[in-house]
Amino acid sequence: MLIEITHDPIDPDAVRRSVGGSHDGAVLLFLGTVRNHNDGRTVDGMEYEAYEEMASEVLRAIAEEAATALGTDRVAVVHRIGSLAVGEVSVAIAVSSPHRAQAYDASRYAIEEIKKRLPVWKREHYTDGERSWVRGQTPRPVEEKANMSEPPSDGRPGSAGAERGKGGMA
Amino acid sequence: MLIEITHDPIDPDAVRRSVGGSHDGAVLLFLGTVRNHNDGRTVDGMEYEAYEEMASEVLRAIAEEAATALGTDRVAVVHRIGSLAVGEVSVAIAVSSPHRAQAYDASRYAIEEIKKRLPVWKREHYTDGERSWVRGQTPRPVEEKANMSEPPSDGRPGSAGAERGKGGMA
Amino acid sequence: MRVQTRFFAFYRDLLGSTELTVDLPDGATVGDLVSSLRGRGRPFDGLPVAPAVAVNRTYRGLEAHLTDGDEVAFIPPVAGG
Amino acid sequence: MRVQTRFFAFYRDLLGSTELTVDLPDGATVGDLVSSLRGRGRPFDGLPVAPAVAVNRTYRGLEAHLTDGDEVAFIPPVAGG
Repeated sequence: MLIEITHDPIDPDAVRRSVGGSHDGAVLLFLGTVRNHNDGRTVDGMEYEAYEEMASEVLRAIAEEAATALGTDRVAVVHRIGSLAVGEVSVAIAVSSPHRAQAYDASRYAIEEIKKRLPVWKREHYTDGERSWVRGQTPRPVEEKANMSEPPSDGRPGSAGAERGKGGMA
Repeated sequence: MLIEITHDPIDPDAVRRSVGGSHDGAVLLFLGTVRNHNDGRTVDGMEYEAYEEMASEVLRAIAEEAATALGTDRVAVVHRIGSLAVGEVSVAIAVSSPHRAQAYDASRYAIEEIKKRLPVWKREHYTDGERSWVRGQTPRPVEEKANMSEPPSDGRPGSAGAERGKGGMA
Repeated sequence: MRVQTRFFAFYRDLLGSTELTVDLPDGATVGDLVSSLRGRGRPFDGLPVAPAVAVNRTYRGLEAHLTDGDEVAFIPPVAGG
Repeated sequence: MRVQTRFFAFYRDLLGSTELTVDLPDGATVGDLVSSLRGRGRPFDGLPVAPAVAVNRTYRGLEAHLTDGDEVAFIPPVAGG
């Protein structure tokens, strides 16, 4: 599994090509990209920061949970940090599986968990020179370890009392 | 919108790059690929056939309905016909939108409708030399034209009395 | 009137042909066309009683009326993707 | 005992520092650490009463007990993706 927190630009095609294979009938690639607008303001860039040592571990845990939902080990999750321009890719998630339903579920699971749990923050740069931290979700400790074996169910870390993000990426 | 029934190999990266842009925070690429197995039999290729004149029109209708669900015109749908080897891409669907929920919904909508309505058939080639048509779904006429304006709702063509496909692509 | 029928995939294999011109009484429906074909006996009686049909590239029910020159395609269960 | 705290993003901006070594009585919890920091007054009282915290890179609640040498990270609401 390709799992990475990187300072370098993401190559979406390479991430996609890291999954797939002759057993699989469905490949799904999700890209999160920096938008030029948020909450009615014009954005000209985004600065991503991570608690890197922890983010690597959390990203691996998310990928492994997604693989369980997927039923295959064909999962790739790469998150970029640093300064990104509008249009650049901040996160790429690729999965493949024999059937498409599992691919859609696992892909969606991975991006939702990233937004709930990954210790990453981002600051928008507006065209007027101002900057502000994008409001996010408050991660919560896993209440019961038993939940770990049921990725797609409720009760995930961060699912209780999560704040709605005001915006940022899609 | 890139909408195509093609006899040539599909370039997934080109399909993906045909969507996206600075307004969008989410890009989703779905690929259907030929699996090496189905119902316990080993498959070494797939032969796709279309009612081409009609398939082009239906594919355009599906793309336009997906665009309505998506809220943007960044939709690409390409379906290949002819003889495909295991691992080759039979269908590519790319969408992009400001927010990810719409991208996942529109992508899924497009592939489900393709499987319900697109006049395309496929014949599996097994390693023992046998061939057989993959069982599919029986498309139905649109009962009420009013349904056309509500792509993600029920009552879509083919949703009533559809036969479960026994296999084939994911 | 005269309509042009087309057969794909499994139906083409069944009938051994891709197209057939069929004469029908004025006012005939898709259902009448299906009955007329099935009435020819083998191999046409291998067509379903209620197949999916597209008239001029739009899916239509058995009750749809046909017009001279229509293209009527017999659509086996589809399996794209 | 002594723990190493780390502050990210908005919390780092608030405190003007990324790390701080804090001495605590044995048996102290995450909650005790938060109270101790907030008790220092400005700017520390700008930290939430119940912030998200990771101990040695795992999210833990305020009731979790700390051990000498622990790395305790204060995690503002996350916004990856």
